[in-house]
Amino acid sequence: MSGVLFQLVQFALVLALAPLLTGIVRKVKARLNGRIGASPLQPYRDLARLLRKQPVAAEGASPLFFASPLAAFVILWLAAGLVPSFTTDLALAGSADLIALVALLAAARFATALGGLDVGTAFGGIGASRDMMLAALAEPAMLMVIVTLALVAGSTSLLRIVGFVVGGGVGVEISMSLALIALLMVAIAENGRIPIDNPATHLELTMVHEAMVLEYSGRQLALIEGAQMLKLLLYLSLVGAVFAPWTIAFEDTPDALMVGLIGYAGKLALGAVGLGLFEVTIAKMRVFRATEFLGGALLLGLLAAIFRLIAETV
Amino acid sequence: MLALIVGALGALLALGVAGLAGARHASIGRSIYGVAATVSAGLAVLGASRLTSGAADETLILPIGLPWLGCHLRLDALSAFFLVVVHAPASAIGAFAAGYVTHEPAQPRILPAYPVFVAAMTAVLIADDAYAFLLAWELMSLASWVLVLAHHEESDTRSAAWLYLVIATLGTVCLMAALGVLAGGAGDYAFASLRGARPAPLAGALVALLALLGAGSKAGLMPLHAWLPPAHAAAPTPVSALMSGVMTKVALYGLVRILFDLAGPLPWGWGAAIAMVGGASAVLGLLYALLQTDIKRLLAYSTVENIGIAAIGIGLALGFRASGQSALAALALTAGLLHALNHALFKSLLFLGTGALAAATGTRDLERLGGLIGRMPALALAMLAGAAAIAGLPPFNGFVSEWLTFQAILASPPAAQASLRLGLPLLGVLLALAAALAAVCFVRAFGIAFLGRARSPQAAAAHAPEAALVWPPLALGAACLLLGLVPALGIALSDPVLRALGVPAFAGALVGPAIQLGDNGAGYNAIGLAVAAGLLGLLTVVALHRLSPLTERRGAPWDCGFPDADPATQYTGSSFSQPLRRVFGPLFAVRERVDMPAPLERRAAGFAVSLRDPLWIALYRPVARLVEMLAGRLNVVQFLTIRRYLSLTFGVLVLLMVLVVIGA
Amino acid sequence: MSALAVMLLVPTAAAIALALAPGGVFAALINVGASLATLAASLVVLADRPAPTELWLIDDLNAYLIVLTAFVMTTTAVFSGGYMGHEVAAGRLSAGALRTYHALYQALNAAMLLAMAANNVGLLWVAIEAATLITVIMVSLYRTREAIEAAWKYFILASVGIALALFGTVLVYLAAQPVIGGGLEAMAWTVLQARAAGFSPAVLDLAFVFLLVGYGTKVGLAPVHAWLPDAHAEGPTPMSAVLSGLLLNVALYALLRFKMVLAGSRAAGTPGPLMIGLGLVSLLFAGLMLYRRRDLKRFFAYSSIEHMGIMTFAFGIGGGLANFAGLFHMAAHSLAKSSIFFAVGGISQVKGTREIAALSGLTASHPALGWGLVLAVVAIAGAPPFGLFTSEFLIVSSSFAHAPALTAVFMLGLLVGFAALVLRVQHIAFGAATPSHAGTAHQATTVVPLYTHVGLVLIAGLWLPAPLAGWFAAIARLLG
Amino acid sequence: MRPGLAALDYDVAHLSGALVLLAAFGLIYQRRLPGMINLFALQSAALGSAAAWQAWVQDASQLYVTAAIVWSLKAGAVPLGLHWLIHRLQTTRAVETVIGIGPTMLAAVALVALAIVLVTPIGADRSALTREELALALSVILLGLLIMITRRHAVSQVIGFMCIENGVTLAVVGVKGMPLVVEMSVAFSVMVACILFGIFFFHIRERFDTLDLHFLESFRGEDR
Repeated sequence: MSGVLFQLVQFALVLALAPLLTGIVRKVKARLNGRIGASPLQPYRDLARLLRKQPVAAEGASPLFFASPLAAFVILWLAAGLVPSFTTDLALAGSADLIALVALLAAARFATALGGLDVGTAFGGIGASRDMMLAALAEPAMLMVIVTLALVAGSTSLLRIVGFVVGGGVGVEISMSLALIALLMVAIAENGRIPIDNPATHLELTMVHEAMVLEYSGRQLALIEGAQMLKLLLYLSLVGAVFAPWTIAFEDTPDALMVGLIGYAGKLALGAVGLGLFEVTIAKMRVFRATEFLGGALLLGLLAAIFRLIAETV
Repeated sequence: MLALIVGALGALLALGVAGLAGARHASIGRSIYGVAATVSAGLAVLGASRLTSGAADETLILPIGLPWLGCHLRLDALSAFFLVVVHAPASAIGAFAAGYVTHEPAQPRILPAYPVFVAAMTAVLIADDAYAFLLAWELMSLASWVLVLAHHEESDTRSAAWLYLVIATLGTVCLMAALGVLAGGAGDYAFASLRGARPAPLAGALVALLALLGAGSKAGLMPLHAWLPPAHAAAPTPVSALMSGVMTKVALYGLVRILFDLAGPLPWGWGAAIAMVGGASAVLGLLYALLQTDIKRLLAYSTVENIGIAAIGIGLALGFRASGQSALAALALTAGLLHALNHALFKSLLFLGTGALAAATGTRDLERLGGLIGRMPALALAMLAGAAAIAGLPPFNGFVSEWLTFQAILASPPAAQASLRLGLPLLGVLLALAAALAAVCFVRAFGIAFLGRARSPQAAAAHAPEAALVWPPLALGAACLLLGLVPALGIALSDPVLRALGVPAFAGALVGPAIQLGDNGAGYNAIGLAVAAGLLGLLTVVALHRLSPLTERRGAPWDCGFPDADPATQYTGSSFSQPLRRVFGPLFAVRERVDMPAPLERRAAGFAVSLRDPLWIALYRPVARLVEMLAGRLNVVQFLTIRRYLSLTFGVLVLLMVLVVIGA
Repeated sequence: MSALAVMLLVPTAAAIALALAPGGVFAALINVGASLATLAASLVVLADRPAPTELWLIDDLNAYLIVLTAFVMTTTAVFSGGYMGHEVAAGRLSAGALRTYHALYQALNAAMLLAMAANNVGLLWVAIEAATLITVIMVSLYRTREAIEAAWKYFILASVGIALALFGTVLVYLAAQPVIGGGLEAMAWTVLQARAAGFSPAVLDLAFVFLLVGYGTKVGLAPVHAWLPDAHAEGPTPMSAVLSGLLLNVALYALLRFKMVLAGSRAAGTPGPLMIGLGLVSLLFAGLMLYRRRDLKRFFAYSSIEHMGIMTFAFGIGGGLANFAGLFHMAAHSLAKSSIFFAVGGISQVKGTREIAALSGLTASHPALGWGLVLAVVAIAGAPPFGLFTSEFLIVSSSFAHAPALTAVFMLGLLVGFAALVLRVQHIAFGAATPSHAGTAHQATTVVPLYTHVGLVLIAGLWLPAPLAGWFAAIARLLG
Repeated sequence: MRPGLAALDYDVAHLSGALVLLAAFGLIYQRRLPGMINLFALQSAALGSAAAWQAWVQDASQLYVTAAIVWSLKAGAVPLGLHWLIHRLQTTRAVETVIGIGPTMLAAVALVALAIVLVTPIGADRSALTREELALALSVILLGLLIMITRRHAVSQVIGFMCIENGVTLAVVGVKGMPLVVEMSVAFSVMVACILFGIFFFHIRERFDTLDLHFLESFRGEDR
């Protein structure tokens, strides 16, 4: 029963924290750029504003145009809720493993891309095509990371992996570190951060995700923004859960849960700062360089898996 | 039960004869297809009930075929499973064909062969001796050859049909040899006695190779896939659906039957090899699919991909069984079998949908379609389901089998052979790449065809196809969703097969409708996720209703402030795949030609992309050229003088005498 | 008067009658009638076989071949009735030539039956020689430059072959004479087979070389096949049907008899490899030659060479299954190939040409002929459910077990030929229809025999009468 | 067999057989048609005498028939006919050979050697006579074939062909007690052969005024 309760709490938690996370990243970047920057709470205000505005849709926009943001938002919300954040006692934890998680992300992307194509503008097409291309390269890299983890923990179930890592199953290991780097690269690509894409740009042919959602406004745009924020949160908590799971609560004692919550918040904050730091230090690269970036990620993932196998064989 | 199936075969053949007679009137044609569909539905139900009831194997010997052998028939779990795989889609296809009669002028050439084709595929499944098996197998090729030739006026059709039949016969001959090795030249071709045969290692390897060539050529595994795209594109829609969705599964049946059932234990290496071939087919198939603009060709290449995925499962199962890990073998084989079933469903769906679409718009060319979702929402819904299923997205059935395949790959490192282990990450990459590219491919296919704005007058003027063409795809889509939500259904069908093949039942426990891999806790609970998603969705909708009451306003697309009314400014299919074409360009011989008029030159600039299957250039063209060259060289023998012919006689005589001298 | 005598005398008498009687409408009818009578007699012979005498022998091997010959001769007579009539009507042939044709047709019938019913190597040789000379005249029937040359080529090459075969025959007698002690005894199949064990293997080996080259020329094995394509192409089409369907079989039958004798001797090793070699060469060579052919009849003549290669390979491989398959293939091929020539005859008359390039879309313009051709070619290509699939299945599956390399080559040859056949038949039967020649020929006399043969081959593929299978099996054992 | 004549009959048989072979060599050597025809007549005569001798030795009456046939037809009628033919057709008298006489001779010698090698393993149960005769016959057959493929002139090819048949007949004569069937068939075939040749020469003549085959063969089945 507690599982259901914690599950609901987690759903609420991720939804509540996602905008804040984005806000913090922006704030960090602003400060590093020497600007004051907007308050970390700005994303909440933006979302509220978008919700209040009257949405405008192109003529000839099909029902799918309106359905796809909703679908993407819901799927990402669900996915974000599946990753153990502060406790492992989650009702749905058993019903989705890493592969299912990747599939959920793919489904969300599928929906968004179709939405981008729906109105039939050049920008929508550009965005959809490029986004799918990047995903086509990011997903294998992601799966390679999963392969490595599965080899280490003997399972693709997040709970198992978390338990295994906490149980000290792995020391500092080259394959794990390679996997971490690969996962971070994938996260950057998937979230359309610099150097792959610039979430802040508009009217640049280099933009990918923004081009895809150009036609959206009002509540649909709010859903999309929200989905983006959830995705970022998802990846950060995934990294946290897999590579730094020590704070996660394994039994339902209040203090354990407290530790879990605080640890989770700390991990997210750390991740946000790190991301901001990373983004300001490097420059955006051309779209077709991105394939090399992701190819690198894939290679790292493959190396990680092979190192792992060699470690087992010898 | 077996007698019923034989009766059904008779009925189908009778339908073929009726087709000869009544090809003229649409009504007769409709009823023939209707009956065929009904028979198929019956057979599907029959197979399912056999699997669930767990009845004993039935055998039957008909007094035809080889005089000393008779025609052995047998219905075991494997046959029953593939009976479902074949006839569940076939019934929908038959129903579609009935509605399609008015759109297909070539009925006189299709009607007689169609039921024969279905009958032949069924016969392959229940044949229990090498002769009957191969007779049915080649008859299947022959019937489909006639069907492919339905639109025989186009020369492309003829060359496609020729290539198809030649490759198919190559396969048949290979299977002849493979089964011959097992039968050992003793003349007892009954599968029962083939099972007993334990071929020597070398002979076993030969059997495996020949079986892979024979079944692989029919299934469309690389590099013997060349016939698939042209044949599917040339054939009438119901036929391409049958060939791509169903016949390729019969080929997989042949592979499983020979490698798992008839041939004795094979070294694990063969399993690994098959898996690798499968992985290569999966990725390359999709890369080619991505570049096609003819939807049928696109679907054909994606068939190559899916067969590849199924082959990965089967190959892994073979390897595991060889290295004595029966639990893993069960997992992998389940994955392979389920993927065969799933692909049969959604590939038939997609082909039928394409047929309906083509019937409504008069074209299958992506670049001439667009914006159809508004005009044919029901069809769009079905195709969306099909696209999601084939892209391996939850909650559809495609994901289930791909998930299982992944689990099989990930679970394998306990496998004894180090080399197999080190190959596995590569296999994983291939499968992952295939899954990701599938998403791209079908976002493109669906998005370009159904979304956006109409790219041609036909598409703009298109009206929804009649209901008879829409509900079969919808039904198949429902089936895909059902199997996706309740994987237990599919596994319940495949489990008896495992037991029949001496592999232990599926290792993973089935917690209600969900899969839970017992040993390593990985699990997939589609229902649970669906319910959760539903609740969250409801919550979101309600919240939105509260927070943003305003109804949306319609306006011109913003398009970054420069809206352009011309649909030509949209992304096209080729532009959509351009990035990947850039990335993977070397893998397929792509030639992009930009023809830019000089300044002040008054003509339109041009851009042309041409791509050719590099395997064709590497493999098929040399063979063709060799035959041509030899034929040319030998042709002089037709034009010698009598004296030279006599010299030939003289030469042969002397040669033979010398041979006798040497021999003595 | 025994049925056997009737069977041999009826066609002889008919030949004389047809030679003397003025030609005209009745000639064709007499021709069909005589063939029918012969067929009936042959059936009686089959029903109760006469015991072998010094000169005559009816056993499992030749019984079915005799009936097959009589049957195909009958159906071909029906076909030629319509076909030759049209040729004369079209002015391509004189009435006198037609009379010669009918007389020679029955003479050929008699000669072939004689060759197979004879229990004497010499008599067999004489009969085959006679059949050769008869067909030479038939080939030259049209008196065109091409026909004369084809006949000349046929005559020279065949005569040399025949002479070599005669020497082989003499050698066999030489081998038998010391054991059996001269006289007709030493030339009777029955005796030769029974007592072959004592013959000198060296002489038998040498003899078989000459017999293989000699009769092999008549069988049409490459590279001593040269006469065959032109003779088929230039002769009247019914004659091509008989030539491919029956005469080649007769020569092969002679080879089989001698192989049985060798099988009885100690040194039975020699025939196998030689036959395998020539068989494979013929198969591959003919398969490749198919691609460059322009003339429809010559095209199918090469396909006959290919199939003779298949049979020779099968008999060379030996063993119960392969021999069974070879015997079965003889029957199936003669039915299928003659039906193909019926179709070709009909096509060349309705379209007014035999150029493959000029023929297209037949299933659209003449469905009966077109689909008939498609079926017959599918059958000859060895696709199920026709009889030739059965034999090819048996050959491949049985020989691959112990001779993989050779069988791989064999499979390759099959595929090469198959591809060529399908390529051409698609061109002829499908696509846009070419204009038809004015005045289409008598369809019925073409179509009925055509579909009769195809139907028989189809049945053979699905079900084989038990007694026939029994004979095949028995002979297969004797062939070693 | 007559007593006391073993040595003699061997020599005579051998001699006649050798004569036949010698004539065959002569045919290869000879360049002019009339000469070839005469040599052929000589060869046939030798063959006939061989047959007659064997008939007397084995007192096998049917061999006398053979001898008669050979003498009358091959040594008489056919050569005369051929002479008449080349006279009537006014064809070229010289025979153009494909390869030079010398190499042809060498090939012929090699063939004879091959024939002997082939015949030697034949069991000792047979009298030396048959073995020798067989070797000679085989050689004559091979030489006949050689003539056919090294000569371009139709008549010379006909001669080569009949040389082959002479070889066969020589073999038949050598074998003991061969029934009449074969001789009959030989005679029969030779006769028919000649008739047919005649017919053909007519056709050929009325179409292309010469016998030289390579004019005839300009069409070869299919135009390329």
